[in-house]
Amino acid sequence: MPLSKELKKEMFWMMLLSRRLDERAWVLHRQGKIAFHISGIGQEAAQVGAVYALNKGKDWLVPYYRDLAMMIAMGMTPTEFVMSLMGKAAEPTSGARQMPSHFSLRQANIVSHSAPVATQSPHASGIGLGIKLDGKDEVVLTTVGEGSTSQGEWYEAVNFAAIHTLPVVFIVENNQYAISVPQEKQMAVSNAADKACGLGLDGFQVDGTKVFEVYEAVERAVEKARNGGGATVIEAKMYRLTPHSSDDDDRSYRTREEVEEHKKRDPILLAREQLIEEGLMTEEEYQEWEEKAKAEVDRAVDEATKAPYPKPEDAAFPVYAEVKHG
Amino acid sequence: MPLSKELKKEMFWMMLLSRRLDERAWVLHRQGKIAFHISGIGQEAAQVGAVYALNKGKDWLVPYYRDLAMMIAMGMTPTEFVMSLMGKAAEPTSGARQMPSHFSLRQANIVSHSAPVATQSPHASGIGLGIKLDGKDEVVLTTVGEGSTSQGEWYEAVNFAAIHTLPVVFIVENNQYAISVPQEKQMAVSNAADKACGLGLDGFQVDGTKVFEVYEAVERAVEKARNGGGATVIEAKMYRLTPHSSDDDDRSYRTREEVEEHKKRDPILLAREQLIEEGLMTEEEYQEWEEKAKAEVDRAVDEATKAPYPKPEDAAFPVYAEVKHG
Amino acid sequence: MAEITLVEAIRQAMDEELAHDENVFIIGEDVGVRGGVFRATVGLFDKYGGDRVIDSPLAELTIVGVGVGAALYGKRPICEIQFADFIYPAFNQIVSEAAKMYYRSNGEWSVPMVIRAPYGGGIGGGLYHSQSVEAFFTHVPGLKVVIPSNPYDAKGLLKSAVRDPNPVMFFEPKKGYRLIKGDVPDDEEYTVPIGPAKVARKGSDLSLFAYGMMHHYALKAAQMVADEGIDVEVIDLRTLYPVDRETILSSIRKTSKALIVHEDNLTGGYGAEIAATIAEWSFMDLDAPVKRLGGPDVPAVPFSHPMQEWFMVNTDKIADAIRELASF
Amino acid sequence: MAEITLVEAIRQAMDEELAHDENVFIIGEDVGVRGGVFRATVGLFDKYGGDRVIDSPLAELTIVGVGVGAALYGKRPICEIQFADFIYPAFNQIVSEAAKMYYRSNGEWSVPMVIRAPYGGGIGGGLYHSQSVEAFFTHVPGLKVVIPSNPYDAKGLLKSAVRDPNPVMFFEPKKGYRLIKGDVPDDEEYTVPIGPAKVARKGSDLSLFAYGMMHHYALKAAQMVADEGIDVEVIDLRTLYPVDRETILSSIRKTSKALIVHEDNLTGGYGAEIAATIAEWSFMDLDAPVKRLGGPDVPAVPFSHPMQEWFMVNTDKIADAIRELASF
Ligand SMILES: Cc1ncc(C[n+]2csc(CCOP(=O)(O)OP(=O)(O)O)c2C)c(N)n1
Ligand SMILES: Cc1ncc(C[n+]2csc(CCOP(=O)(O)OP(=O)(O)O)c2C)c(N)n1
Ligand SMILES: [Mg+2]
Ligand SMILES: [Mg+2]
Repeated sequence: MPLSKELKKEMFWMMLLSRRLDERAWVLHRQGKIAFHISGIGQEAAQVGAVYALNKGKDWLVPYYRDLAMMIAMGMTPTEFVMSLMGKAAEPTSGARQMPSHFSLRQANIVSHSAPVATQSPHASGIGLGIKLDGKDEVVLTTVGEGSTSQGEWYEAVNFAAIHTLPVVFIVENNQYAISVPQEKQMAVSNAADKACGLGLDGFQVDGTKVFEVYEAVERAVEKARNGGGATVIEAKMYRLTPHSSDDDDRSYRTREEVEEHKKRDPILLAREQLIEEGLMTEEEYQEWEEKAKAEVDRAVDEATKAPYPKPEDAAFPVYAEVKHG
Repeated sequence: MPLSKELKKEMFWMMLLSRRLDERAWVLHRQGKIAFHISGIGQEAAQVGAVYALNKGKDWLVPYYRDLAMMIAMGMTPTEFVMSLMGKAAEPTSGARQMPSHFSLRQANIVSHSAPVATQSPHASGIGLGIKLDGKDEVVLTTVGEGSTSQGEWYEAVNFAAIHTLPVVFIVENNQYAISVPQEKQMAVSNAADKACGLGLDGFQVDGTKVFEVYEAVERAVEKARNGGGATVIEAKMYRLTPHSSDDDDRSYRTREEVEEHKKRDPILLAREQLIEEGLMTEEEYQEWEEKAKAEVDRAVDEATKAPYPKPEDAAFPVYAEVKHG
Repeated sequence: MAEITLVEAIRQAMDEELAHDENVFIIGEDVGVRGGVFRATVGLFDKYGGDRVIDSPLAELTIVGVGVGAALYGKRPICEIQFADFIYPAFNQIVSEAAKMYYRSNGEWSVPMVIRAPYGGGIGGGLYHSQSVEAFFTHVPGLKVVIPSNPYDAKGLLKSAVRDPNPVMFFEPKKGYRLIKGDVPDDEEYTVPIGPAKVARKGSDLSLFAYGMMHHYALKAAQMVADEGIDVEVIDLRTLYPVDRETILSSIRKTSKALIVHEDNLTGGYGAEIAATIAEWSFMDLDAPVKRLGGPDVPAVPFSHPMQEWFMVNTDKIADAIRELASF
Repeated sequence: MAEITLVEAIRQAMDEELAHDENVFIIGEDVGVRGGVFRATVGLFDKYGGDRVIDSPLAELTIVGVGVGAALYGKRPICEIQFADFIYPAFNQIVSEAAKMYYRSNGEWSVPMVIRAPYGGGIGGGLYHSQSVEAFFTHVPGLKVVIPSNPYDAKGLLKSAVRDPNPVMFFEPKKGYRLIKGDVPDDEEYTVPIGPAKVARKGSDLSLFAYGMMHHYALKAAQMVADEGIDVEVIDLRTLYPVDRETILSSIRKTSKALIVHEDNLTGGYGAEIAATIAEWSFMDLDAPVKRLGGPDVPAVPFSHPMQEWFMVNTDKIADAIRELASF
């Protein structure tokens, strides 16, 4: 399905809002207002492009920690995110039990993930199995970094989905580093998408800096999955424009020149150029959006700052779900 | 290196001896003289073909439980094997701590393996790393069943060897079943060898019922590895002619017709035919060998029967290797 | 009532739960046409089909990880691990994922699943087909750990496990699969609640805590020493985690002596927790050291018969320990 | 003597061992140019090159499994697990392979390797960057488990671990990496033997057993209550497995009271083994319940500050437990 003008603009808005929110998190960290941030900057095109291929409220998402833009596009509010940064009680992913960016949103079918990488991949296959057993036409989309595809866990997850022709789309967000480790120390294939051929399913690479190209590739995979065609691996290739996290210093392992070079292909820039070129957005409109994004982020920080912390003893629960009798 | 007449005959002898020994194990089990046997019947060509490509005493072998013919070809004596079947103290793999067919032979660079499948695969990569770090021209060969390639452990092992161009040959002995589970429930690719393309190294399939074809394929991979060309995956395809083990009853999951059909391609028959056709062995010679094999097996059973059991309290050691001071 | 074996009780529980709730399915190695290597799922593939009784790839991480995902979707997977010794590839999924999901999502996501695995030695299985693995899981909040000792409990507890909204580790004493027989109602449905331990034999001189196969031997040993005038109270712990402190401590209040038995390696085994609980909360009731009897601290049960016997706790060893403690 | 941090002591130990034995190499995630996420390997890549300090793929099973293989070949790998919380993917290789290799091959094959991992909470790491995992390994014959509490021991024990012919789990209290400083000889080489616990503070009223970060707090708490007239003997367990029973029991013979502290979840934690040991072998010496203080039985340390504080054992909580027990 080709994207309408409205949808394209909406996608750009999600990317922009997510970017400004993400940037603010870095500022909050420098200000000593939050203890930790792990960033999605540079990966917004891949993330927004991917989830716009989903049927929201119906399909399933099993994300990883860089997927802020996915979460925003799926309905998590900036306030909710800033609350999680600050460890506030009302943040919806974990009631402030997990570190920020360990996402979950029950009402949007977005499954809670943890920190050990790739553990979420088999969950996606399990959800896919559930869908197939129930005969539904839902789809699961799951993400992982390229480094994390080194885990046997990812291989086993994809293998199971391939064997059982499950409706799963496995996205690999290849940002070229796993903390400090470059791709060539993770795999001997040139592209993560090549791993698909060893698992007996389709694998494609897509330019992860181009939101609409990502959308198109993922949309095809989603529709294939929905129509019983089984799973696909899609590698979205881009670059991690920030250090790994607020604890990282990337100067020990990559040059400033390398980073600057990649900033030229910042997905926000590229999408903005395209929208303006295609006449879908004016420069004025863009400026308004910038202001609007800033205002939304300001408000989020404001609201989150006022929100209460959890009570210490809240930590005692909930360890077990209650057994229902009868 | 083309095989000499002598070597070809020697290889056949190893297959034959191993087969008669294996068959005797089934008999001992039926007689109630041993508690358990897991068989390599049908896989002798792949096993003997593979290890004849190694430089004995120099190269390394990391086998799995069906590799009786490999072990015999590498120098384990029939008596040693029967002792392990009977749990006798002097059996060299584990001093009767492990179940039979959990092989190990220190002096032949054959590493101890356990029961959880595919745990040995990363060991092979680690040995390969050791060889590379030490700048030696040794090679490691390791084996696994096709079902066991479903373990993330196997994927990770091959991935590491591929990344670091390690001198490892990963053999998959595809006997078409993992206990009762057929290949199509293990993988979506048509051949286990196809998994190599997703891992960035060469992968080949070879007819695992043809001992000399296996030899040639493995020999190429071994020489490539020895010359710094890195790892290879080789799938040897054959058929498990017996139930999974003496605890199994395969009638619940495959027909007798299917098994009988595959007996026509018994690797012993095929090799015997070929040797006779090529004029390397006469029918009389073959009959002599049969007698010799029977005599060797008889003697092994006899010696093993007389060998003492371990003392109960032998089980208390050795938990830790002694720390050397200074 | 009908007398059936332990493994048949387990099979019946799964059969009934598959019939009772269409979200229940079984996944594991060889559970389909083969009916499981211990025949615990025999007939279920024919009765419920390949969508309800799924032959997994040979990969325990897959079995559990896919199970977790399916449970998140709303299914109720019963995951079979062929031998407890092979559960380690799934350890990350069990400990990081299944156990922590409910807490980490603040109750938004739950993982109703059962992980079944045969455990224990004495069957000639050697190091890798004999292990007891319960102590790795009785330290993991979010999990429940159950080990039945007889067909009645096995059936009732497994049915409860399948209906429980939490991940339940269900370890089955494989040596007892066909050896242990017992009566199970054949006309009415029942469950046994997860949680309470059971006083299987009342006594006044000494409290003997065990579970699984060892409980079976414990009862025999108690019988043996009864003739010598030692009156042993035998408690079948059944649910190992969370710990049923109350039942344990009440028994000590009565007997003042504690003996804990398991076949797993002694050090760091489950018995340590029971001993520690008693030493802290029943100290004033005790009149003798808290005694543990467990497997020796070698890596696992060796294969060869004489060495296996050396390793295994059995009725005689339990009786000796009882005598020693009773005479303190 | 020079005062250095805990993490610097660990770095020095590896530096010296890399220099001392060419078979030693380091493998782990980001250990190369990055120098490790906690900077424990800083400078070693530059000094020894990429063959001795190897950036692994992001896969713990690979790190340990390849390490086992290399050790079988004759190398001496030091495997770094970035956080102890991420050790579970390697659980099978550690428990099934490294721990059992020597026994199962009747001494023919050994696995000289060290697995280092930072553990523990109180650093805002939430559920998956705060875990204590020692209890999973102090139940595994064939492994040794070491947790240092100060730079001197850390350096000496790590050097011993690298030279040990057995697999050694070496857990480092990450909160103390930069917080804990101490003197280390800078002119002479030394090692600290794996095995013996250490009486870090002599006392007569009560024995306090701890390790790692908690030992650090234990000393402070002992200091605190000393002014109140409670004379606490503080024992740094250091080597958790095999258990140094003798040091533990001699202390109890003197003090008659035992308090065991760890930050890991209480139930099934390492403290259970120590309590059980004391309750069995020192029963006649005891004049009070054996007390344990540990983390609460929730899945792991929560992220948000108030909840993290609630979880963590600290000096005040230890001092309170001392007072309570001393007044028994
Ligand atoms: C099992 C596990 N090991 C180690 C880590 C520590 N860690 C967190 S993120 C990361 C790198 C991930 O790289 P990649 O998969 O490429 O994703 P990216 O962060 O680049 O998006 C590592 C090593 C972890 N979270 N989980
Ligand atoms: C981790 C693990 N899970 C389960 C088993 C039980 N098991 C032993 S052999 C086997 C099948 C192996 O199949 P395959 O890899 O094809 O080798 P084959 O036996 O056919 O040679 C299974 C499931 C095991 N040994 N290890
Ligand atoms: Mg990356
Ligand atoms: Mg097979």
